Amino acid sequence: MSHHIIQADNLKYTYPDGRQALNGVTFKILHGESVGIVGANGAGKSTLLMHLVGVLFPDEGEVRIGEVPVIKKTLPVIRQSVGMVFQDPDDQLFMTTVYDDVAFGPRNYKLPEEEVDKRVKSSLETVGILHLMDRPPYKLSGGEKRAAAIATVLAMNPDILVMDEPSSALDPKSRRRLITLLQRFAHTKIIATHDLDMVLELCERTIILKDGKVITDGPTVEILANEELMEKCGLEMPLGLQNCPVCGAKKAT
Amino acid sequence: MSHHIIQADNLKYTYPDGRQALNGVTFKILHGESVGIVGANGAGKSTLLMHLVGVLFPDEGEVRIGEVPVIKKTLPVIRQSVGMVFQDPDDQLFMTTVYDDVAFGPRNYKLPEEEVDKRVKSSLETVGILHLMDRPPYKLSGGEKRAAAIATVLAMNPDILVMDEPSSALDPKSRRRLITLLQRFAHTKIIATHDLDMVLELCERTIILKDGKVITDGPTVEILANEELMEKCGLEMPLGLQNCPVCGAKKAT
Amino acid sequence: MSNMIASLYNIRLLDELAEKTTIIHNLHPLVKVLTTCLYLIITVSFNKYELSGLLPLFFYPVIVMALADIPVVPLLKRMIVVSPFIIGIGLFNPLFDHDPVVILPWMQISGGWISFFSILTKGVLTILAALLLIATTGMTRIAAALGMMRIPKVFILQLILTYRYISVLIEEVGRTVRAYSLRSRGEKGIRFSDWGSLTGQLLIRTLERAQRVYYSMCCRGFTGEYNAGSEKRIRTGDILYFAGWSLYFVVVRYFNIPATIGSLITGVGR
Amino acid sequence: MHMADALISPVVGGAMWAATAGVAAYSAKKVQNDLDEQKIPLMGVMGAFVFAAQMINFTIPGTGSSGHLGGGMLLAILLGPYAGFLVMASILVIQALFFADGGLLALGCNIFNLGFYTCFIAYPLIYKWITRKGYSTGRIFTGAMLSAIIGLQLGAFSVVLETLFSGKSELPFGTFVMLMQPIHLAIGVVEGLVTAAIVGFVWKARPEIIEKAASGKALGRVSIKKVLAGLAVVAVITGGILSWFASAYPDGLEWSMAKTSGKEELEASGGIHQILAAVQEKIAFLPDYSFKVQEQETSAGDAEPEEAWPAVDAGTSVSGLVGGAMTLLLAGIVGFCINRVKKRNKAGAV
Ligand SMILES: Nc1ncnc2c1ncn2[C@@H]1O[C@H](COP(=O)(O)OP(=O)(O)OP(=O)(O)O)[C@@H](O)[C@H]1O
Ligand SMILES: Nc1ncnc2c1ncn2[C@@H]1O[C@H](COP(=O)(O)OP(=O)(O)OP(=O)(O)O)[C@@H](O)[C@H]1O
Ligand SMILES: [Mg+2]
Ligand SMILES: [Mg+2]
Repeated sequence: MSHHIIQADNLKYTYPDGRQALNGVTFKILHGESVGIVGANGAGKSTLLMHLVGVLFPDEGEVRIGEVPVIKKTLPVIRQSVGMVFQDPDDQLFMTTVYDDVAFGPRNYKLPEEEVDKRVKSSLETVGILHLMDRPPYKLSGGEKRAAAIATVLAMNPDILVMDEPSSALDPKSRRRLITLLQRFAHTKIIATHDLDMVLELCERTIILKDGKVITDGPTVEILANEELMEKCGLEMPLGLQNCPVCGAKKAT
Repeated sequence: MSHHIIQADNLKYTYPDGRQALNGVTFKILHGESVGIVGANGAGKSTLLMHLVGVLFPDEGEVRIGEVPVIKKTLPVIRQSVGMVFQDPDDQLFMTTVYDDVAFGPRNYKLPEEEVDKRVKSSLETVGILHLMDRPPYKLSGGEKRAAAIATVLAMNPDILVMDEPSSALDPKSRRRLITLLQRFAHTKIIATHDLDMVLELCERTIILKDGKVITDGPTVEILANEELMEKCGLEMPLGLQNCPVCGAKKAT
Repeated sequence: MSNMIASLYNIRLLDELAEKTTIIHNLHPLVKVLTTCLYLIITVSFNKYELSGLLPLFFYPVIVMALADIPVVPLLKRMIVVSPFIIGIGLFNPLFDHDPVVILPWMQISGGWISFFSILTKGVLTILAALLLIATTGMTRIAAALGMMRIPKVFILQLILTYRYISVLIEEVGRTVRAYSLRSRGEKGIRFSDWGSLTGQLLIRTLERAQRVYYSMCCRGFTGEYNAGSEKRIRTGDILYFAGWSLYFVVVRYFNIPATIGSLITGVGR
Repeated sequence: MHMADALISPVVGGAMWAATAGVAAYSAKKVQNDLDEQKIPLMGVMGAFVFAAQMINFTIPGTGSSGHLGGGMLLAILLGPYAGFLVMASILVIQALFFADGGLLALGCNIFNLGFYTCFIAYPLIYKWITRKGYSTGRIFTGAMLSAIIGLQLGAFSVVLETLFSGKSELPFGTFVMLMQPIHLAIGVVEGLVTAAIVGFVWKARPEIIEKAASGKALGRVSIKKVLAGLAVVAVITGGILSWFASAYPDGLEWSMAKTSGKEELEASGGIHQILAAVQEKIAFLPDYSFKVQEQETSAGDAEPEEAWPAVDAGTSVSGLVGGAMTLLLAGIVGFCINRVKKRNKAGAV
């Protein structure tokens, strides 16, 4: 596993209908970092993530994973080292059993079947749903589907995990389980979400997007506690940081 | 407007595939109350709400709105006094413009077109999106869609507002706007959600469901602060109530 | 994948154009539908060897497009996508029809070429007319016009729903195909062995969505009948618009204007 | 295989519109009477699904090309013939409006070609018959396959006939058939495969969906008698309108008559023309109708457009060429001027 650094360099992207979704995004994420990407609806978070996995390509600028630029030709390599978990796990589970779904990626890379089996089982174990192996995905609960979706990505042995709103529609306990799960991974993690409290727990670093631009990029606690900044970006301080009604103390300092 | 009391009496419901989703639910909600319904994924929240508006009918037990039992024959009356906002606004905005969508309900009751127009405009004004009247729903942002969905229900002049996860997929600011909006309504409100912090702000009373049964029913602050109970029901204390890391004080007492 | 996105943008583009408020947009939808129909009938009623007589029909799309502020390029693009079938079939005409036709005293071409160009011209005219109708009217008002034409309401409601959910479902399909392509190795489509389960699961989700839509309709008093709002009145201007074009179309149909002009000119020239 | 406006004559377009409207009105009535209201949103959303699913291409192994769903058969299987036909119709309406696929005049043809044969012939007579003793993967496969192929063959043949009767294309009947049927055999096989794949999957995952759709009371059952009666009605209507139009307005048949009398090179289609010509002689409408004269009318400069129009535009060709160019130029100028005036007005307003 090489030391993957993700670099986005002045990314600009306009949707074919003329909507400019990214307007010069630049950042650099080091190996093993865990970064939260936040911003109001339509800020460009999902668009940005799709550039990292080479689903969309920038009109201007460039994304590099390690030394490899993300372009059409390098996609097979890129997609083995960057795994993306979508917002709606239903979009991601399309085979008839959880096992087949998780095996889908490794099989595409023509791994021998024993290796596939090993990978599938270890990914399912990591997310804690090995027992659901033979179930069809459409019969799982919301939280279970999410875990399965993450397993499908883990089975590709990615070095970087990119997630779009992973905690939406989960009940508080499933959300907690997800957070614990993600905390255990040593992967580089990039998480776009509205769940600022999850960012607070999971990510040491936060990037705020607004209208397709990076507004701030820095330590999570500092950024999320900056009430004025949050307000400006159409956000709100996470509840875990809002003033304590009992002692009145600002929790973040 | 009569004083609507909602009574559920030992509701039991089994889905056609044999899954028992409600297993004896009983409660009584008074006029003007604001009640949060919480519980883990699959606890039966959505199923319960659908019984209140007569989309599903119980196998056993009965729902009464005021003095009227919810049965096939009383549906026209019931649906005029109970309005339901669904989880995914895309399921609720099925016409080609916001105006037509909001007008759909009143037109079904054969109101004269001027009355329809008046109702549509006043509902849109209440939720603050009158200017979006002629837009097709796919052009709205998440928060706007939610507001439009609420307007479709308000146009029916309901006395009771039933909502299924109204805050999901909203960014923090849109969520805040929604909460403010709902706080202004004098309607009886019943809200099923995973967003316990919203329950804490909006509802004085909370009902916890688990496996199709009512586990507790009482004042929100007491229930949501009961860590052991919450844990047992697959939930988690809302962040707004979790211990303050600075003063260590339990916020709720 | 890209054609998916493209078709979605195409729908949205036409939708956006339909939101303008020019004179043409403000006309009564029924009038526009009827004018378009008449135009189409007149256009295709021309004999297959007729070419010059068709040309005055170009005035209709040109004037509507100009008055309604409709950009030409997207419509032309669409035309290029659609025309292969027309060209494909039409090209057989010069192949099979060799009857010589005198164009100029010193020049002859086969009748097949004339009929080919006639088909092509008709193709351009009819495609433009259909696209202009939707671009100046929009689906909602087309549906209202259909209602006035006594089309069954079940059909209209279902048409509206189909139209509405196209965007939702295309986006859903787009996300699924995208997720698929992320874990497969850059093939173009979906492998057939996976196609059934992928599409099947989409179908199941669609059916579930249909159920939720039904529920939310029920909650708003739906009892199987669709009530459209009261329709706009037809005004004098609408009638004049229709009458004016009708008259023009009929004149064009029965008098070959270009030929008349041409003979005048050539006559003068001689 | 969408028919295009440019390739049909008003007679054929009108007749097919009438036939389609008849079937659609009948279906709408059936749907309204027989179905629970729940079916209406289902129909709408299913229409959107087919639209979206048509864009999921799959790779056809070994060929490098790709295929996709058409949807007619799937709709019939899931919704029954009446609702299926209406949904197909609304899909085609949207395609005609937003994508100019086919066009509005040809819409009747297209709905009929793609909806009628699948929903009212292939579905009840083949699919239902094969699955009459219950479902199994094998029966679903055979049923979907055969009915998709046959539905498309009929539809393709219908396209040939419509083109032939419209008389815009010179393609001889035989050649056209030889072109269309094999292509649509391939398309039908693909359609059958994908329909079977989806239905098979749904049947395994949620058998009740498939079984409910099929067992629905008035939903799935189309009696053969009714189908035949319906076909007879359609034939009568079509024939009636066709002959009414033809008598009032001979354009529709003129092509075939011109051929029979004019040249012999298109032997494949000669039979039909002769029959038509014979029929025409019997009915003897427009006895003064004389194609020969018109075909030979070549005296240049002698512009009598009203009389010359059914014939080759040759008599007026020089003037036609000049006048045509003038017309187009004028149209361009008018459009340009309107734009200029509007821009100036806008600028003035600001
Ligand atoms: N397929 C598309 N075509 C055109 N415009 C799009 C498309 N997808 C997104 N956009 C637009 O691009 C902008 C950025 O969208 P994006 O989905 O990246 O936002 P986001 O930050 O992920 O929002 P959310 O929090 O709602 O998920 C928005 O204004 C959106 O309307
Ligand atoms: N249409 C259905 N057919 C069969 N079972 C169903 C159906 N809808 C829900 N169920 C089952 O009924 C139970 C209750 O579901 P319900 O949707 O009411 O839960 P919920 O509390 O709303 O969950 P969530 O928080 O995920 O929305 C679940 O076990 C679910 O799997
Ligand atoms: Mg997003
Ligand atoms: Mg629910």
